[in-house]
This record gives sequence, C-alpha cells and structure tokens, in this order.
Amino acid sequence: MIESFKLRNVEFNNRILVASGTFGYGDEVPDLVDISQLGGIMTKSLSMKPRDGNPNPRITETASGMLNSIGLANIGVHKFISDKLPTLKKHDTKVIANIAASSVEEYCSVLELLDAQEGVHGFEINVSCPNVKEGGLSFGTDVTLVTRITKELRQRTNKPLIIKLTPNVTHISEFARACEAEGADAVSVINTVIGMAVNIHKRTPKIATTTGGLSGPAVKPIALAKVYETVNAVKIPVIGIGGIVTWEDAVEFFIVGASMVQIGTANFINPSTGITIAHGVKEFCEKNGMDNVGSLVKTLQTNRTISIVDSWL
Amino acid sequence: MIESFKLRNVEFNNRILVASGTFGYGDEVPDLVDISQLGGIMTKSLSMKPRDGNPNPRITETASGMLNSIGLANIGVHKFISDKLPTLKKHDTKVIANIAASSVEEYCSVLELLDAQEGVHGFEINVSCPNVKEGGLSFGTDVTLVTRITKELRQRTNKPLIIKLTPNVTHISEFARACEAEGADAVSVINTVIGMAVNIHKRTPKIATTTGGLSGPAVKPIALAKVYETVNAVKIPVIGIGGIVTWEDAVEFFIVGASMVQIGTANFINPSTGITIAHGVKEFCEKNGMDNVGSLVKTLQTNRTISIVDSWL
Amino acid sequence: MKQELVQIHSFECLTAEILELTFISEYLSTHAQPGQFVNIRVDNNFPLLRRPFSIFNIDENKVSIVFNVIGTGTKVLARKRKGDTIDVVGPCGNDFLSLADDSFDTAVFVGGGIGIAPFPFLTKRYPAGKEIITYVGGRQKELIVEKGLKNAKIATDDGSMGFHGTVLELIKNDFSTNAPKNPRFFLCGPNRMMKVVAEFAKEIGATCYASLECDMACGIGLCQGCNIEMVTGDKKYRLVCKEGTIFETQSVKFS
Amino acid sequence: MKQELVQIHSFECLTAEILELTFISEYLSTHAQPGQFVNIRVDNNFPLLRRPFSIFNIDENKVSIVFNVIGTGTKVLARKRKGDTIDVVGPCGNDFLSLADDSFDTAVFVGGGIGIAPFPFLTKRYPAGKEIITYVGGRQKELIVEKGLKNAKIATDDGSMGFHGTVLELIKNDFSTNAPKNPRFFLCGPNRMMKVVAEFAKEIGATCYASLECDMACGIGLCQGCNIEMVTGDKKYRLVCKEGTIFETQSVKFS
Ligand SMILES: Cc1cc2nc3c(=O)[nH]c(=O)nc-3n(C[C@H](O)[C@H](O)[C@H](O)COP(=O)(O)OP(=O)(O)OC[C@H]3O[C@@H](n4cnc5c(N)ncnc54)[C@H](O)[C@@H]3O)c2cc1C
Ligand SMILES: Cc1cc2nc3c(=O)[nH]c(=O)nc-3n(C[C@H](O)[C@H](O)[C@H](O)COP(=O)(O)OP(=O)(O)OC[C@H]3O[C@@H](n4cnc5c(N)ncnc54)[C@H](O)[C@@H]3O)c2cc1C
Ligand SMILES: Cc1cc2nc3c(=O)[nH]c(=O)nc-3n(C[C@H](O)[C@H](O)[C@H](O)COP(=O)(O)O)c2cc1C
Ligand SMILES: Cc1cc2nc3c(=O)[nH]c(=O)nc-3n(C[C@H](O)[C@H](O)[C@H](O)COP(=O)(O)O)c2cc1C
Ligand code: FES
Ligand code: FES
Repeated sequence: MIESFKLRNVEFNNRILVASGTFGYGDEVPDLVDISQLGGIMTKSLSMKPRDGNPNPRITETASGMLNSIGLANIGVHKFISDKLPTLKKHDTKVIANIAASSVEEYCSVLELLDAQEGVHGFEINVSCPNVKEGGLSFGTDVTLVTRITKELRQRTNKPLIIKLTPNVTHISEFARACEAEGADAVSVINTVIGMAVNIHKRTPKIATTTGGLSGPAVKPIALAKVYETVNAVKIPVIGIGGIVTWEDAVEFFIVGASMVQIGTANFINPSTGITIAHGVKEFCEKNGMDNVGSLVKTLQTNRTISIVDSWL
Repeated sequence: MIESFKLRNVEFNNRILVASGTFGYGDEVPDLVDISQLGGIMTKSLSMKPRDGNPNPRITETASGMLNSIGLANIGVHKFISDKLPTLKKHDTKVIANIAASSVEEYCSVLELLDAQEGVHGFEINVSCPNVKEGGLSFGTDVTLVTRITKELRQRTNKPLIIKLTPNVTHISEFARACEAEGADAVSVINTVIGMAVNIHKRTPKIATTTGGLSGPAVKPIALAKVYETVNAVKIPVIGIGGIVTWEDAVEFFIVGASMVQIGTANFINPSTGITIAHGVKEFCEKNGMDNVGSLVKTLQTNRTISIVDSWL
Repeated sequence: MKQELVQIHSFECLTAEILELTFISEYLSTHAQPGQFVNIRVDNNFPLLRRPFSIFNIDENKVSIVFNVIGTGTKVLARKRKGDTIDVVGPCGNDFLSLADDSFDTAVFVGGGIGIAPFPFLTKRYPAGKEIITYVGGRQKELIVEKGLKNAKIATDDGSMGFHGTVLELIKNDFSTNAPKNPRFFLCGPNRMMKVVAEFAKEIGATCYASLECDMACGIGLCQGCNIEMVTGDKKYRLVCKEGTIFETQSVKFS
Repeated sequence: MKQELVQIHSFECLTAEILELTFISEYLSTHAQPGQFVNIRVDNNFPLLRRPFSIFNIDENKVSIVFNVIGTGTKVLARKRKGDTIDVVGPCGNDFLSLADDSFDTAVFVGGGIGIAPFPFLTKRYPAGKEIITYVGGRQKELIVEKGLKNAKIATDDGSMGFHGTVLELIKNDFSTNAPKNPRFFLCGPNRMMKVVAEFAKEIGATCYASLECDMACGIGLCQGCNIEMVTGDKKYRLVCKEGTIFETQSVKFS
C-alpha cells in the first residue's frame, strides 16, 4: 500500500498535510498528536518581521464554519529559524514554510533565508496578502503579480514551490496556469473565502476587521469546485484544502483530482484529524483493492464538458 | 411602524421577499402561507420558451447548505402569463418577474412581453446564465455584458429593474456600479455560489451537472460580505440574499446595508419563513424604539477603511 | 397540507435495526392517505433539510413512521424521546388508493427493506373484496418488518429469513406455481428492485405502480429538485414529491 | 492535556437556570488544577467548534462543569442524558494556584453569574491558613450559584437575592466597614464586572487576577484567535487560551 507522494525532489510519507495557520509551528500539540504520522506541516505564514496581528475579536463561528482575521500574527522568519525549526526537524515529517509578505521583495528575502535551512523542505506561498505598494489590493487577485511572484521565487529555490491560491477570483484556473507556466511545482486550493458576520445588538462586525476568511465544512463544496476547475486547467499537482473533517471528505478531493490534501479548521476541533484521515483513506483504498492512494486521484466520472462558470443552474 | 419600502414607482408592503426559484410561481403553497404578508415574490426565472431543466439528481445537501442545478426549468413566459399571473394577481403582494435568457435579445423579448402585463410589478434579471453566443460563459461574470443587458432592458421598461448579481466574481462592486450607471433601480446580491460534492462510492458528482449552486446558511457570511462591498460602491438599493433563515439573519443584512432581503433555501424548510421574519424584524425594531425598519439600514459601526479583498487575514 | 409541531408518543423496535416512531396528530390522522409521506425537520439546525418518511400506520390520532439509522437525519431522530416534539409537514404526495382503478382482483405489494413502509397503512385502508399478497425483500432478517402486513412472504439475500434470494426470484417462483388472479402491483423500495419487478409485471401484463424515492429539498413542489424522467406523456420530467411519489411504472425511466 | 470521550455521570439543577454536569475522567481528576478549563465538543456536527467550560468541581474520578442555556452549544449539552458520552479536551489554560505567590492573607473570590464556575474547585484546593471570602453577583437569583463556595456574599441587580445592587457596590460596602486583611482578588465573570472590580483592587493596592473569557476556536494555542491586548510586557497580544486564561489584571487591557 503506497501512501506517499513525491513533489519535485521531496517524498512525503503520506498525502495528508496540516494547513497553514491551523497547526502553529508544530510545537503546540505534542501531547495530542504524533506529528510523524502526518505527510507534512505547512507552517503558520511567516513574514520577514514579526507581526502582532489584528485586534480582538479575531474569530467567530458561523453555520458549519468560522471566520478569522488573525492578521498573520507570526514570530517572523528569524525567530522561526532559531526557535522553532530545531524542534520541528526532530519529527519524521516534511516541513513546508508558508510565506506571507507585503511586497514581492519581501517574499524573495524570506524565501532566501529559509531556503538555506536544511529542515525546511519546501515552500507554500500565501498570495492572499495586501500588496502595500498597490494600496492594499491582494496579490492573489492579480494574475500579473502572481506570475511575477512565482517567477522570482522559482529562480531562488530548487525546493518544491507551491503557490496557495485564493478562491476569491472569477477564474482560479487562470492563476493556476500562470503558476504552472512560471515553474511552480504545485498549487494549493483554496485559502479562505471572504465573509462577514454582524452582532445585531451592538451593530458591529463580529470580527474586528469587518470581513474575514471563511473556512470549515461550509466551504467544502466551494473548495471542491475550485479544485475541479484547477485540475482541469493544469498538469502540476493540486493540493486540495477546504472543509475537510473526515476521511470521506479527503477522498472527495482525491477523486476530483487533488494529489494531496490539507486539514485546516478541523485541527481546532480534533488536532489529530490529519492522522485519523490518513488511516481512513488508507483503509478505504485497501478495501477497494487499490495498492496506491494515487489510484483515487482524478477518477471522477462525469460526462459534463465543463466550463466552470455559472451555467444553467 | 413603517415596514414598507418604495422602489422606483412601486411600494412593497414590507422589505421581505421570497427568492427566485424557491417559491415556484407563488401557487404551490397556498395552504401553508398567506402570501399577502410577504413584501413580494420573485418568480422562478422565466425564459422565452419552456425549459425542461437538468437531469436528476438536481440537488444535494451539504454542511448547512445545499447544491442545486435545476437548470432553470420553467414553463416559459407565455404560459406564465396565461396560467400563473391571473392567480398571482389576486394576492396583495408585489410580483417581480425574474428573467433568465441565453442572449441579450432573449432578455429583451421576455421583458417586453411581461412589461405589458399589469400584474407584473417589476423585474429581476438573472445574469447567471450561460451566454450561448460566447461558448456558454456566464453573462454575469462579464461586466461589459451586464452593462449591455442593463442598458437594453432599461430602455424597455419603466417598472423597477433589478439586476441579480453573481457572487462568483473577484469584485462584485464593479458589476453593481455598471448596473447603477445604466439606470438599474437596485441590485440583488447574491445568487448561488459555485460548488460541488462527490459520491465517493460511485465516484460521480452528487448532482448531474457536476457543479451546482450553493445556497443556505453556509453562504450567509459570503453574502453579507458581498452586500457590504456592494453597498459601499453604489447608491441604489441593494437587496440582500443568502442563507437567511431567522429574523436575526435578516437584521444582519439590514445593518450591513441591504434595503430589502430575500428568503431562498429557508422556504424549503419552512415555507412561511418570510412571514415569520417580517414579524420578527418588526418586533425587533419596535423593541429598540425604531418607527421604521429603514432605521436599521446601513447602521453598521466599523472603523475599518475597507478595500474588500483578502487583507491580512 | 399543514406544518405542525407534533409530540412523540412512542418508539418501538420492530427489528434490531428498524424503529417505529409514533406521534400524535389529529390533522394528519384524518387527512393522510396510504402512500403519502410526511416531511420531518429532525432538528433545528442540523441537518438543514427535512427528511421525507412514508406514513407507516395511523391509529386513532396516532401516526407512525418506520426508519433505520442511515445517516445524519435518522441518527438525530433515533435520539429523540417520548414527549419530544418534532416539526412535520404533510401529508405530501399522491396516494395509492386514488390512483388505482378497480379493474383487478389481487393487490400485490412489494417492499424492499424499509420500502415496506407504506404498506401497513395501505393494507388497513384497502377496499374490501380484494386479495392482498405482500412480498418483502431485504439484505438480512434485521431489515425485514412484518408488522401490519397481510400474507407476507419474505426473501432475504443472505437467507437469514424466508426465501434465500431476491424478492423477484420469490415472486417468479410463486407466480409460476400459483399465479394470483388478475394481479396489480404496488412497489416501494430501492430503484433497482422496483425496476426489475416492474419489468416482470409488464411481462405478465399486469399494471404496476411504484412509489419512487429521490433526494428532496422541499417535498412540496417549490424547489424542482426531485425530477424523474418520463417516457410517456408530454413532459420530459415530473416532480416526485408532488406529481408522485407514485407513478405507473411504464411511464417513468428508472435511473 | 488529553482528548477523551467521557461518560456523563449526572445532571443536577443548581438553580432554575443553571445546570451542573458531572462526567467521569480519571485523567482530568488527577491532572486538572483550579482555574483550568475543559473544551467540549457538544455534538458531532453542530455547532462546529468546541465550547470551553471552567472546571467547577472534582470529586474522586468525577469532574463537573456548570452552565446555563445561552445558545446552540449549551442547548445541545442540556439535552444530553446520564450515560451519554461527550468529547472533552483538557485540562487547558493556566491555573490560579501556580500563579499566585503567598504574600497575602485573604483570598477574595469574585464571580459574576456563571463566572463563579472555577471557585468551588479553587476553594477546595486552597492552601490552608488563608481566609476566603466569595462575592457572587448576578442579574437575579436564578443565576446565583452558592454550591461549594465559602463565605459567600451575594448581590443581585434586581434584589431578588442578597444585596440589591452590583457586586462592586457590595464589595465596597463591606470593605468600608470591615476590610479584610491584606486581600488578593481572583475574578471570573463578564468583562465589564471584572474591569471595575480590578480598578477597585488597584485603588486599594491589592493584587488582582482575572480569568478572562473570549471566543475560542481551538482552546489550545493553534488558531491565535483568542488574543488579549497587553499593557505591560514586550508582547502586544497574548493568547487567552494558553497564556491565560488567568492574567494579572494590570497587565491587560479590558475591552
Ligand atoms: C418519499 C420518501 C419516503 C421515504 N420514506 C422513508 C421511510 O419510510 N423510512 C426511511 O427510513 N426512509 C425513508 N425515506 C428516506 C429518508 O428520507 C432518508 O433519506 C433516509 O432515512 C436517510 O436519511 P439520513 O439523514 O439518515 O441520511 P443522510 O445523512 O441524508 O445520508 C447518509 C448516506 O446515506 C445515503 N442515503 C440517504 N438516503 C438513503 C436511502 N434511502 N437509501 C440508501 N442510502 C441512502 C446518502 O446518499 C448518504 O450517503 C424516504 C424518502 C422519500 C423521498
Ligand atoms: C475559558 C472559558 C471558560 C468558560 N466557562 C464557562 C462555564 O463554566 N460555564 C458556562 O456556562 N460558560 C462558560 N464559558 C462560555 C461557554 O464556552 C459558551 O460560550 C457559552 O456557554 C455559550 O455557548 P453556546 O454555544 O450555548 O452559545 P452560542 O450559540 O455560542 O452563543 C449564543 C449567543 O450568546 C452569546 N454568548 C456566547 N457566550 C456568551 C457568554 N459567555 N456570555 C454572554 N453571551 C454569550 C453569543 O455572542 C451569541 O450571541 C466559558 C468560556 C471560556 C472562554
Ligand atoms: C484561524 C486560521 C488561520 C489561518 N492562517 C493562515 C495563514 O497564516 N496562512 C495561510 O496561507 N492560510 C491560513 N489559513 C487558511 C487555511 O490554511 C486554509 O486554507 C483554510 O482555512 C481552508 O481550509 P479549512 O476549511 O480546512 O480550514 C488560516 C485559516 C484559519 C481558520
Ligand atoms: C433550488 C433553487 C433554485 C433556484 N432557482 C433560481 C432561479 O430560477 N433564478 C434565480 O435568479 N435564482 C435562483 N436561485 C437562487 C436563489 O434565488 C438565491 O439567490 C440563492 O439560493 C441564495 O439564497 P438562499 O441562501 O437564501 O437560498 C435558486 C436557488 C435554489 C436553492
Ligand atoms: S422536493 Fe422540492 S419540488 Fe420536489
Ligand atoms: S483559542 Fe485558539 S489559540 Fe486560543
């Protein structure tokens, strides 16, 4: 039974990863979770300087989901290297550094620092960040910027380079194609969906930044559709994220075409979700006579010739 | 206590409407619901010719939501006028004809036929339809086409003209601005969100068309964020839709800035949801010393100077 | 049709896997007909949509349904207790009695698993003077309900109860040795089972009705989500919840 | 810290509105300290996130929490029965005992409404030789719990029990006539109440600790969702779930 997956020059023990921002730096949950059973850990987004993040309240629950606006609070890349990486290295799992930045230059510098670190196995680039030079518009909604970021970063690393796409665009496939063209090894789909909630008694937003990112089971159908659009647009692997709680959810993403999956919000409920899912997927494959989890990938049977836009719904 | 709301030349009894495609032609639920207590009914989308709609399965439940791909099954505008309108007219409520079409010309012809009908009080234009001439890409994701549709239709009617926007675009405010510029009286926000679900045993999509439209409480945070973006972009009224189940949900939309709201999926669970909500909103206003539901509208207190894109979430 | 909050009167285990839930409703007990269903909101928040259940029995002001725990909805329902209230819409759909004309002698009911659900109530209300035979098929004996059925003949896939084999095989056996007089078929159960039994009925020239099942968002004709493809008539699709659930089997395309 | 499926041992109504839920956990009963909380998944699907509850009492292998029905989560919890299992993560957060040094004589516990939750356990484990006074404030008597508290003095907004007024007024009254010797304050309850009591403590020069409440997604330091703004120290924010819930009140900015 082969569970592992190779991306560029890195072999992951299995195809189940934990999503950025939902597992800290891997050192918060040692009692509860045996991290070595995970395919890999996407770190909390790292920026050059430490970031305090947004004011409270940063989270609120919604129907089968949650909104967050943590504001990419993080300890900064230097402290990550000095304080967190040594511990992380001890686990038999892959560490993918997730990078956030407010300029193309910052993305490059953070990546260069991390690329020199042996314990960092690859990169996931969070492009859902405000481009300070352009008045705060998100990099991730501008295909020219995503192209440029990918190109610049590709020149600076030989480790796996994954671009994490935002779902808040009309055609995510355009962005995936741009990443592929510039040499990205994979794309992660999806980051959170823009959402909002209101406290009707105070007449204030329920999170301090007014809008935030929606995640959890509520967004699973959206994530699956975005993964479907993406896998039909590019040949590089797509990493599926969004609302995965059970192994059945993960199998849905594999069937649609994800090569790996990430567990986000579910970690808050059960930090060992990733491990439970890894076992569940394996068992499902064995029961169905597959000797490789890869045999599930992109096996969706559909007779729709699709253009993923609103059709006659 | 004023509950009513005037749009162009039409006064709605209250600000609670039932959403297109979720209340048939208003003649399905007479036992269960006193339609006259609703502000108005948005009809099932009408096209020139009758449409059979999509094959089964057309719906599936998701976490706090549902996917549908009815395929705009409808009896066609002629049969609507001859068979449904006479009954609808008897109720003391406003009838807004929702129009779907596969070409700009079809939108125009359907509207012209309905404009001549006294019992039709206004129009809501469903632009989430495939543009047959352009290979099936949705009108609603192309701002040029939405502009053209609005312009053409505005020339043909003096009744309220509402454009119903799709959330599946990067910047919904662009579309709202285009509608405003061309003389639309209001925009409805949102139609369903593209989504997907997979039967892992059969390895088939759970709805026949592979992807479908997500609705219900799961999308409420998304809808609120889209309404927020829209009300900050235009001066014409915004009609809020998406995941409204309780009167508290409706109040959230009013506070964010919706002038009216529509109830969709919740009708499937309780067909009288709209009426319950109308009462609940009224009571809430009275308890809080307001003599007009309008006093709620756009009263959100937020100190965020916002550009609605992914910011530092 | 009404929407009511009804009180649960009792739970009974009919088999190791199948529960009968009885609730009190003056309205439904006087208005519902055999073959109709009720649409139940099992809980306030989750799952979102109602779940349809055939009316299993009506006794004075008490109405009952039967179910086995399959997923979210039935799991929540099974955890309710006597005295709890549930939110019920009904009666929904058409009924067996008003559909079938009188030109037959033997009513043959065929239920697959929980698909026997409408037959006890139908048996009770059936016009005098008709013979009734009931065929019940299921994977194993835990899925076989006999309560309220008349002349029940049982087939299980694993042979744990009654005939060892499919319900169609059992019917064919019976009919080859001792065919009932001028039969008419009434089916309820999995599509696959109904499809083959309907073919058999056609072969022997008997009229056949089937109560179809499909995912429903509303159950009352609002969503257009429950379409079934027709092979006869002018419409390509009909709505299972409103124009059915019961259709003459030759008029529909089983999927 | 562990994640366990624990069995409910009993429910008890402490007032007309407040329930005590007791469950069995060898692990928690031996590892939890006063002021820590447990994070409970009240049901499998809905609501999505766990709900944090202070540990109210520990007796042999039995651990209890108290709650009143406010919204979705507590509604589901209140419907559970003896013998049902619930999914619990804990113990979470820091505790009162390891924070407070010994340089005081009287421990003044102040609880607002359900905010008394941590004090019975704290009372039980408190080092001998310290005086304890407990102030309990609430809107009305249905929200006042006395069980397990020592020297409890009660204030209600509507005067339905004890002193008619706020808990701060009661404390001020008491302190003006008969001030306890060298007091240290321990607070738990609504932010507004804690803020004003903390100000009073500061005025009289007493150290004051508060167990803060805020919405939590994870309760164990993974999500960074539970930040509280600091006024002292090098960090702008700290995490309530992990670096708290108990903070020295002069170090934090009450919102
Ligand atoms: C008109 C009508 C009458 C019905 N009458 C009854 C009845 O009398 N008794 C009864 O128990 N059920 C009946 N059903 C089915 C019932 O409505 C529910 O679908 C079923 O009980 C499962 O609901 P759930 O929420 O527990 O499962 P869900 O969580 O909705 O589904 C769990 C899994 O089981 C699958 N599934 C759902 N329903 C079925 C099914 N019927 N058979 C096989 N797999 C399924 C789903 O695809 C899903 O994968 C009827 C359905 C219709 C349309
Ligand atoms: C560390 C910690 C310890 C806690 N200990 C206890 C405890 O011992 N006993 C207890 O009952 N609760 C305690 N709480 C609060 C508890 O976790 C729940 O938030 C609360 O019980 C309501 O949950 P719910 O799901 O019923 O309400 P929800 O459905 O989550 O909320 C319903 C409504 O009530 C509001 N609301 C939520 N929580 C509160 C609150 N605490 N006060 C006022 N309004 C609120 C929400 O904003 C919402 O509008 C604690 C919270 C924390 C962070
Ligand atoms: C509290 C929280 C914090 C997050 N922080 C980050 C982050 O720092 N960087 C990033 O790329 N994504 C971040 N995400 C997004 C997740 O990695 C993931 O893409 C998203 O939550 C969808 O997956 P889910 O539904 O499984 O949670 C965060 C999500 C949550 C809920
Ligand atoms: C089954 C179904 C059918 C729908 N049909 C239409 C339609 O014909 N025309 C249209 O403009 N919107 C249609 N919609 C979209 C709704 O009007 C509404 O915009 C959407 O469902 C979001 O609101 P909700 O979450 O309250 O359902 C349909 C939605 C559903 C669920
Ligand atoms: S289930 Fe909605 S129309 Fe049949
Ligand atoms: S609640 Fe998640 S970090 Fe505190």
